[in-house]
Amino acid sequence: MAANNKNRMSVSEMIEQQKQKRKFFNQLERLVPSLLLIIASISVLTTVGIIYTLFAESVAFFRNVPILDFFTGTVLKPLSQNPEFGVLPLLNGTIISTVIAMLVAGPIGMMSAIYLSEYAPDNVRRVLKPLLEILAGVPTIVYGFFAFTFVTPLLRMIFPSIEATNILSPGIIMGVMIIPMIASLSEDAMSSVPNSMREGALALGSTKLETTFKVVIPAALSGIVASFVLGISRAIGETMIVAIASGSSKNFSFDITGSMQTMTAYIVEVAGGEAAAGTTIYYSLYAVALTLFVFTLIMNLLAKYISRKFREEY
Amino acid sequence: GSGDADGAEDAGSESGSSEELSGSIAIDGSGTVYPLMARLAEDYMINEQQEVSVEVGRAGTSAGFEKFLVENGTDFNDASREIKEEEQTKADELGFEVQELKVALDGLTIVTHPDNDWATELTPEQIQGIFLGEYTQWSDIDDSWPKEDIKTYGPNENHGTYEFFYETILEEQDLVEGIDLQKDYSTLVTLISEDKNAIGFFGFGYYQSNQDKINAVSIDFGEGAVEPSLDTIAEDGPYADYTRPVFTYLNASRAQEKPEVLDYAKYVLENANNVAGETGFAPIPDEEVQSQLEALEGIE
Amino acid sequence: MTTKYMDAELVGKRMSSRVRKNTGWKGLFFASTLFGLVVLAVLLIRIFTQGIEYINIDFLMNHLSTDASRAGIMGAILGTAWLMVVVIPVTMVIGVGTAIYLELYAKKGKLQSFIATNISNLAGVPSIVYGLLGLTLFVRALEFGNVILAGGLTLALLVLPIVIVAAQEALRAVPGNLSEASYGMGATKWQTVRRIILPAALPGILTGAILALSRAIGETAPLTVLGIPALLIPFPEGIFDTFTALPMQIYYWTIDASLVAEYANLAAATIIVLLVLLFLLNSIAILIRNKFQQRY
Amino acid sequence: MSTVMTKAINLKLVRNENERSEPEVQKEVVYDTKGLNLWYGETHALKNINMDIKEKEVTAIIGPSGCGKSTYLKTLNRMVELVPIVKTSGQITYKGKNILDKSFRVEDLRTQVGMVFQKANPFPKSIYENIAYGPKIHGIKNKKILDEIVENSLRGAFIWDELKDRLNDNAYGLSGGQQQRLCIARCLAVEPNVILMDEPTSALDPKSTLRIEELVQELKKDYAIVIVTHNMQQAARISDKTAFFLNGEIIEYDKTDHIFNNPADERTGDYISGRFG
Amino acid sequence: MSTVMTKAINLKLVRNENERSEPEVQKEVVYDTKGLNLWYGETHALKNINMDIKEKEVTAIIGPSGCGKSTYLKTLNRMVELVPIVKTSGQITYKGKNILDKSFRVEDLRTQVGMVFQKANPFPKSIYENIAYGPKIHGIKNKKILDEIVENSLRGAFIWDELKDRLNDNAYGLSGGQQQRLCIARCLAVEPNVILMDEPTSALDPKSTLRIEELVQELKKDYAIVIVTHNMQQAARISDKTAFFLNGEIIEYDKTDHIFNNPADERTGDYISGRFG
Ligand SMILES: Nc1ncnc2c1ncn2[C@@H]1O[C@H](COP(=O)(O)OP(=O)(O)OP(=O)(O)O)[C@@H](O)[C@H]1O
Ligand SMILES: Nc1ncnc2c1ncn2[C@@H]1O[C@H](COP(=O)(O)OP(=O)(O)OP(=O)(O)O)[C@@H](O)[C@H]1O
Ligand SMILES: [Mg+2]
Ligand SMILES: [Mg+2]
Repeated sequence: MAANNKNRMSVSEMIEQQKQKRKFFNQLERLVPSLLLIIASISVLTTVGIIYTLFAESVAFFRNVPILDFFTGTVLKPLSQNPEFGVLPLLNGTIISTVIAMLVAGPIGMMSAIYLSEYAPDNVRRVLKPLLEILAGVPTIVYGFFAFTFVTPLLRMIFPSIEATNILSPGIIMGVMIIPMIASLSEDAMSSVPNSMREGALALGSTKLETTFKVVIPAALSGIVASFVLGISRAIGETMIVAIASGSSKNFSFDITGSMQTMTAYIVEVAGGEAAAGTTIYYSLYAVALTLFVFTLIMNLLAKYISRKFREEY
Repeated sequence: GSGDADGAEDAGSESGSSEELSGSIAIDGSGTVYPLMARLAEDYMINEQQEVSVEVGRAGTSAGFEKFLVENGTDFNDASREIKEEEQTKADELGFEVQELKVALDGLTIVTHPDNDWATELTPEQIQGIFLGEYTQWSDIDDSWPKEDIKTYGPNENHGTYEFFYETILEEQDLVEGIDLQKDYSTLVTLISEDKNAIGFFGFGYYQSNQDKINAVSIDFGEGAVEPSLDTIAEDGPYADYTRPVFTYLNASRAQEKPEVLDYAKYVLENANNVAGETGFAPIPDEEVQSQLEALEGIE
Repeated sequence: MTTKYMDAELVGKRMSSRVRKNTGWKGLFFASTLFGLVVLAVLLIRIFTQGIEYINIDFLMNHLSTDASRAGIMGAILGTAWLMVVVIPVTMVIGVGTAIYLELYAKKGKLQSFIATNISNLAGVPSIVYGLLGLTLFVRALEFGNVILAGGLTLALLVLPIVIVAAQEALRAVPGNLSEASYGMGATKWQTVRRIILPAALPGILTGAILALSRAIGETAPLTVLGIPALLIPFPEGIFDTFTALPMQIYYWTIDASLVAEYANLAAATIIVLLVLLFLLNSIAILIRNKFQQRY
Repeated sequence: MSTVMTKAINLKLVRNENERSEPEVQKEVVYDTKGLNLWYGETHALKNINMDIKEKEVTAIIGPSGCGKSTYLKTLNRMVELVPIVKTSGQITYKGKNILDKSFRVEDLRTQVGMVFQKANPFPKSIYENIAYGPKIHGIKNKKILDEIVENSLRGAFIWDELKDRLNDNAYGLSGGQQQRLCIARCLAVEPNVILMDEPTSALDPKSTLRIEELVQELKKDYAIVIVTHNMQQAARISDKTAFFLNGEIIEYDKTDHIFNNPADERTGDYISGRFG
Repeated sequence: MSTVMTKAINLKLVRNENERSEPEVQKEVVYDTKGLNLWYGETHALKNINMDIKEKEVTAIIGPSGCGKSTYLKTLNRMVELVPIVKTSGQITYKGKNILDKSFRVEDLRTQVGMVFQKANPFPKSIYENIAYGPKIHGIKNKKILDEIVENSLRGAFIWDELKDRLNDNAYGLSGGQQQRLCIARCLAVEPNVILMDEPTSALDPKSTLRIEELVQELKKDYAIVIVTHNMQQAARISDKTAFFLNGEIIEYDKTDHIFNNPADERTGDYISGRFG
């Protein structure tokens, strides 16, 4: 084919010629991996930054407040004349709100995932899934506003004794916020179960329900559990909803109709409040943040561990 | 017209509005003072100096001082208390001359649920009794009052209001266990407006904005019950015992360099009394305004 | 296989109840899916009925004010826009760069899995913690103050994991046979990455970037700790100006509703603006996903 | 020249002819397809298919890729409905009832018609649970009966001896050929009448292929078997009848030796001789 | 009986033999593989491969799935290195240089050795850009020269007439056969010396297959061609030499007619006659 342009140099000759010029670029290219590595290490630096910040200031805190008191204290009165820095009220608030959120998001998210992955016709899924994902995209401040101005009054109609700020309403709304996360991740896990597996079960005369519960869910279990753990981690870290709708009482109680403060809400309160840098209360912010960070870190590692360890091989 | 800025400097300023100034002014500090300061800042920018930008934050009195007492810090710090010794020391170290400006008076208001038709008048002793936990039921105060548990509310320790309540009204005795202390006033107002046995306290401004939802308790300081109002919470008024001044602190060293800062300081003093009422504060006496203005003249 | 264990009649009888059970559960599953949507609908209706009448040209264009009848949110809109001016380039460069490194350059080994684990953990760090990082690092240590640059960098770090993960997935989705073809032509690695893999992954990367952006736009918690002024009347004009942003304005108005009741309505109106903005962004993302995504 | 290949095929056909010459008993028609058309959206994938399938016979379906073999097979147990855009017309009667009728319960049909897929698809469970799955969902709970079923099914699939000591191992640990026989065993466990096989050996090595082919010969004594294969030699070796599909049509359907030796249609011959496909 | 198939193969072989009988010119060896071993981690995928490949010849590689055909092909342009766990020993000289040597720049090798894959893999770009890609990355920027290259390459792949009016269309809009020829054209654009083809027709319909086969016959005049195929008839039809791989070893490598008519090894015969695989 090169025969019909005798008057021109052949392409391979041209390429050979260009090769000399490209030597320079080849040199440059060697730098690419290092350059990219530098960029990639920014995320590591971020982690280092977070850990350093939290640790450095927490150390100052624990110089004033014994670690044991912090982790076993049931009274949190940071600004009082005789300040007490027990983190348990905050942990309690965080755990209770998370449990409420997961009681809402777990079953509903899971069942939505089943519907979307196993039952919904394609066109329905294409509409419903993005719609559901809008829920995850609603800014949490909006949820906070909604929980405070709408859900709480609504709950009051059912439980008249409920307080204007309570942990129940933000808990429920946090659950709503997490539904799409669980639905979406579980749906992904279930959708990635190969169809051949479903076909195998259906071909034996299983109903869809049986196929789902006996074959698909067991096969997708690791992904589903991981989605739950991530949901929990999200609930633990959620800030604005509880900051607005759950008030700031630092009660150590289990009354979900009452006001409680979570770790995140405490951080917002103290950071936006009167605490002056250098005071114990200011440092307490970082001690709480460190606790929060460790909590979510454990959750995330757990999620990762679960999805790796229990991944079904198929 | 930023080109006029140079001219403004040597012209000095007798009445702040005559010269066109530019630049920016940063204010932070107390959330209690914030409504007043925000209002003043806004009026200043609209009516006096369009080219000057004023930003008002409300990090809180102490956090505000943190931002105030650093190189390139804020120009003003609002405070619902006086500057503390260590803060003053820090200012000295930095070489800042700090000028205290008293801008208004805030009356601490005791509030109840609108349906509460019994506890409309209380004495300071009874209030202490309630908030120290000596009375647990209304009937402990007066036999004719309902035999129901009193529920106490207030802003939490974050607020200067709490500090004042604790230091002045409770004379540094510990508050009753189980009092519901909230961070946000909106929460507090809602809580009290929905609890028939509620009694709480906060600044007069928050009562004024929510008169339809809550009642104010009249206080009997020994000469008959006094209802808190803009008139009664004046410096020598009958409600004075429950009244405290609020301040803004000026970095006077900065004001020497930035004419707009000085100009704004004057504006605040001259106009605070005009808008105080709308934002829930009582004015301070004119003489005091004048003497503070004179002190400012010294800065130049 | 001579023994008959399966009693056809019995199986048939049980089948009816099994099929019915299937139908019943299906209804439940469907109802669950609708639950979230119903809440969403209620939320939207609630906010729209409260806020829609406050939305007009003045509200959108005016400066902020303590006077509810004059207050406008242009400053907050511009603040949010300026934040994006910082967030977009920072996240795109770092996010895509990191993803390229991890997917295409890094040797599968300790370093690579360390960085990957690190990123997935970062994705789970609560946003408020990023706020503390931003406060300590950008506002205080680097002395930026509470300016757009500090806020933007904080948000950029916050959404970085989202962009990285999305970009990684997009890069991974580019079929290996495309790069094989490119290598087969004698292309170098970088040429293959730049001319074949990146263009093919671009729709996926953009989708992820837009989703990350909308996350950044709606984030409030990290900003609450940065010390954003509650009243800021002038419009921000550059990344070294102080600022307010839409979610912060919503937050301040919500908690100040006890001062001026109308603030609650302004908050609702601002929420509508924010939601419309997010809706537009997400529509663009979906459009990109549906229209430009190459089917291999 | 070309001796090897010719010999190989001869061998098979001889054997097939031997079988044909057995006294032919009248076999019952299990499936009767009449005027079946099927569309995937706009794609007309099956065109006017007419075909009957008899018990105790192996029916092979051959044809080039994309001609509709799998589609037809999946229509026989209505698995094709899992693709939402599918439309059908015509009828398929299974034991006298039209299964394409919407009122016909697919679960019943699939209980009676087993299917084995191209790629073995065991469940990610133990070997035991794989086999017991079918009986369990159909209501058999008795552990002893289940044990028996598992054993019998594995025996039926010629794999009992290999697996009897590792019944609790995960099925994914098995080799491809073992997995495929496991899937056949799983299918036997619910005692179907018909077994549909879609290229069951195409992913397997020669040895495993041989075992499956032997198994098919064995199973044919009890079941009607329909097998899709791309391997002509395999069709020739194991089937009684062969249908040749092309572009969604049946070009020819006849006894296997006819198809391989005297194809009525030129295209059948071309395909078998490897001239295309 | 079995006449159709026998005839078909004979036909091909006759043609092949005719070609062989042309006066044989001494052809240059392009690739010389000596004692090549390759491991994927622990898997020993190629075992002591010795094979030379000559210019202006078509060399076919056949063998059952997993025997190492693709692996060997990818070793010839070192594409196999994209799998990180690969280890090699032995040597492959290309035009006298050992390409397995780490100092040998793979980009140069791959520029001179084109590759066509089983599944057509055009870039998601316009037809023009697909062809121009190779020349461009090698530094040719001149629009006029590129235009010429595009035309010549498409002509070379017998597809210019079909595509000349839609050069700016996305390549994904082409049919499978067109895509495959486009990929061949793309490979011609950098004027390689050798073209490696890995089952280039296995995803194609008979007609497209035929066109590609004709094209291979045409290209062979200028290039050395190595083609992996699972289709014995195809190997017989188009190749000059055939290598039979089994489990990573070369069982037999010889002239194609030898392999098909007089295989030296029994397994070769078995494989060709379809007894396994
Ligand atoms: N899910 C589907 N959606 C749309 N078209 C499909 C679908 N499945 C198959 N087809 C089309 O239907 C036709 C028949 O496909 P089928 O899978 O039955 O072929 P086949 O004969 O089994 O081929 P192979 O030998 O490759 O398995 C093909 O043209 C195919 O493209
Ligand atoms: N990326 C890889 N990693 C590990 N093992 C591999 C990899 N690719 C191939 N192998 C193994 O190497 C052996 C040879 O594979 P190769 O792909 O070369 O076979 P092939 O002859 O081309 O088969 P086919 O006809 O199926 O394409 C197989 O055992 C295969 O499992
Ligand atoms: Mg098929
Ligand atoms: Mg291969």
